[in-house]
Amino acid sequence: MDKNIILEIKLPNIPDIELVALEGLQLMGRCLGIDEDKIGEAKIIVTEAIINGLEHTGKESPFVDVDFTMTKEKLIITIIDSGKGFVPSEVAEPNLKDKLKGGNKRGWGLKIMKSMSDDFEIKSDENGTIIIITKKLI
Amino acid sequence: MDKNIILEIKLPNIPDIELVALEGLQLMGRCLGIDEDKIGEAKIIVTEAIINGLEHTGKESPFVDVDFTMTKEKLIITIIDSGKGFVPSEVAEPNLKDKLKGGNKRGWGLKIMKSMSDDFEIKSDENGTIIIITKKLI
Amino acid sequence: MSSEFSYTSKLENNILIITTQGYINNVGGEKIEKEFKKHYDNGVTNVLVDMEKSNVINSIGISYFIEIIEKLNDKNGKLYFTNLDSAIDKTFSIMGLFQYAVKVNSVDEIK
Amino acid sequence: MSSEFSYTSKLENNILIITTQGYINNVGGEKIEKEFKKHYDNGVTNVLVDMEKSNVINSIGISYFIEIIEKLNDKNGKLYFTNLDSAIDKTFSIMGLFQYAVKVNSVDEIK
Ligand SMILES: Nc1ncnc2c1ncn2[C@@H]1O[C@H](COP(=O)(O)OP(=O)(O)O)[C@@H](O)[C@H]1O
Ligand SMILES: Nc1ncnc2c1ncn2[C@@H]1O[C@H](COP(=O)(O)OP(=O)(O)O)[C@@H](O)[C@H]1O
Repeated sequence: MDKNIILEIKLPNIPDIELVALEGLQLMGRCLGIDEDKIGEAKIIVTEAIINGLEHTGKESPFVDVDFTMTKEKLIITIIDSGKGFVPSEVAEPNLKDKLKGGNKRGWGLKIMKSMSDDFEIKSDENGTIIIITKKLI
Repeated sequence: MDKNIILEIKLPNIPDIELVALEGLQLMGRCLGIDEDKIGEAKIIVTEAIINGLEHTGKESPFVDVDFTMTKEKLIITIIDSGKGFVPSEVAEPNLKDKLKGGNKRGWGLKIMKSMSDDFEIKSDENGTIIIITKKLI
Repeated sequence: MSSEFSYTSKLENNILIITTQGYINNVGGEKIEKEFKKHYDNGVTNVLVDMEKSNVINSIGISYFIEIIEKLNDKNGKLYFTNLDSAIDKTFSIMGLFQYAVKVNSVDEIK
Repeated sequence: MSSEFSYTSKLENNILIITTQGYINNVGGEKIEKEFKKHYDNGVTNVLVDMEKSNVINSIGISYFIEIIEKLNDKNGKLYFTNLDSAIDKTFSIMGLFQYAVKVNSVDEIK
């Protein structure tokens, strides 16, 4: 059977802590001989998901749970926060032309995550948000 | 009250995975403004504890649980494996002079961990080993 | 182990070259934009960012590049990138950044 | 992000200088010892390890330095270290390594 590597991390809300998860991706990828570019894309996805989670997670539990399951074929990423949740369909698609007309330049995380992943699922309610992402690695 | 940063990681048994925990220590230390040398010593301790855990943890659950709780004053490190355990008092103290007379050069991990930490506790039985270490950071 | 963000900058033929190192997060992005602004206020309108030593970035960091493009557009200036990591290149493409910014192999390609 | 272990080596006045980069784990330690052995078999008995770019190590990696000391002791040779990170320096002290190996600031201190 295909080798299955699992890493689970509960990240506190401190600057750059997403790098801990990225280090994990790097080492898991190295162990399985995954293409560097694929790991690079996975890192981008994971960075955005963790930043959102930490930005919105509850004050009572200022953590984000990060789980990776990696095989040679694919990576499954699960990111859980305990924030107030949101309605993904209500988030407007960002557009660079509009952003260049002044105002807030942010709002790219979800678009980047979706574009880079092969499957993208959000479950969000007032108790928090779970994002489950599949990224093919071959 | 003193700020308390907690990081929890469940590490799989793959090469160099201890670096994930070290990255966490680095970022926690940076957030709290801990002296680099103290973090360096904490990294040495944690590396040795994780390597032992992964070397001995059970085949059914090839993981090591790593928990850090850091304040400006101190770091508490907990490392748990599900191996067969050992009797710490039966482990001979390593001695460099003897090691230089041929034979196995290993056997330094426990000595290094103990020497570098301010409190060192092992609970070990046939279900696994828990190491709880306190390292002062000031 | 990750090093904190840092950068160096120099002017070459009135082109501002910013060479980054480490994670371009909110703090890194802001530092780049501040450095840019200093020179922009002195009339510099061509900016090259060399990212050879930055292979981690986030979308907040990137949003500062959009700030820079906005300002450069006002003056018919241009933002250039060199030595982009392939995943970062892809991210910029997804965002449409290359409609405004240009990839170059070296500063010599900027006339 | 952590780079995998690598090293370069050169001979200077019959002193073998090994400059390491990255994590000195079991694999890194073994590579250092192999490189050492090649030169040792050719009669080199003074070895300097420059660890400026290695600030992570484990006790298995260090055990290869003990191998090297053992071999050097047989020939009245010496192992030297330079640019030790302070926590690594402390670790070597705990193990008693400096009873046999010597810290230097540069290769010039080795006559
Ligand atoms: N985990 C989350 N919890 C709550 N709201 C979220 C979460 N992730 C995203 N959002 C909402 O979706 C919006 C768009 O997110 P994103 O595309 O990542 O851009 P940005 O975070 O820069 O605004 C956010 O502004 C926020 O309102
Ligand atoms: N987590 C553990 N589970 C079982 N045995 C252990 C564990 N940690 C240490 N030991 C035992 O203690 C011995 C000494 O460990 P250590 O000082 O770290 O040196 P080394 O691992 O290089 O032998 C090991 O050889 C092993 O028998």
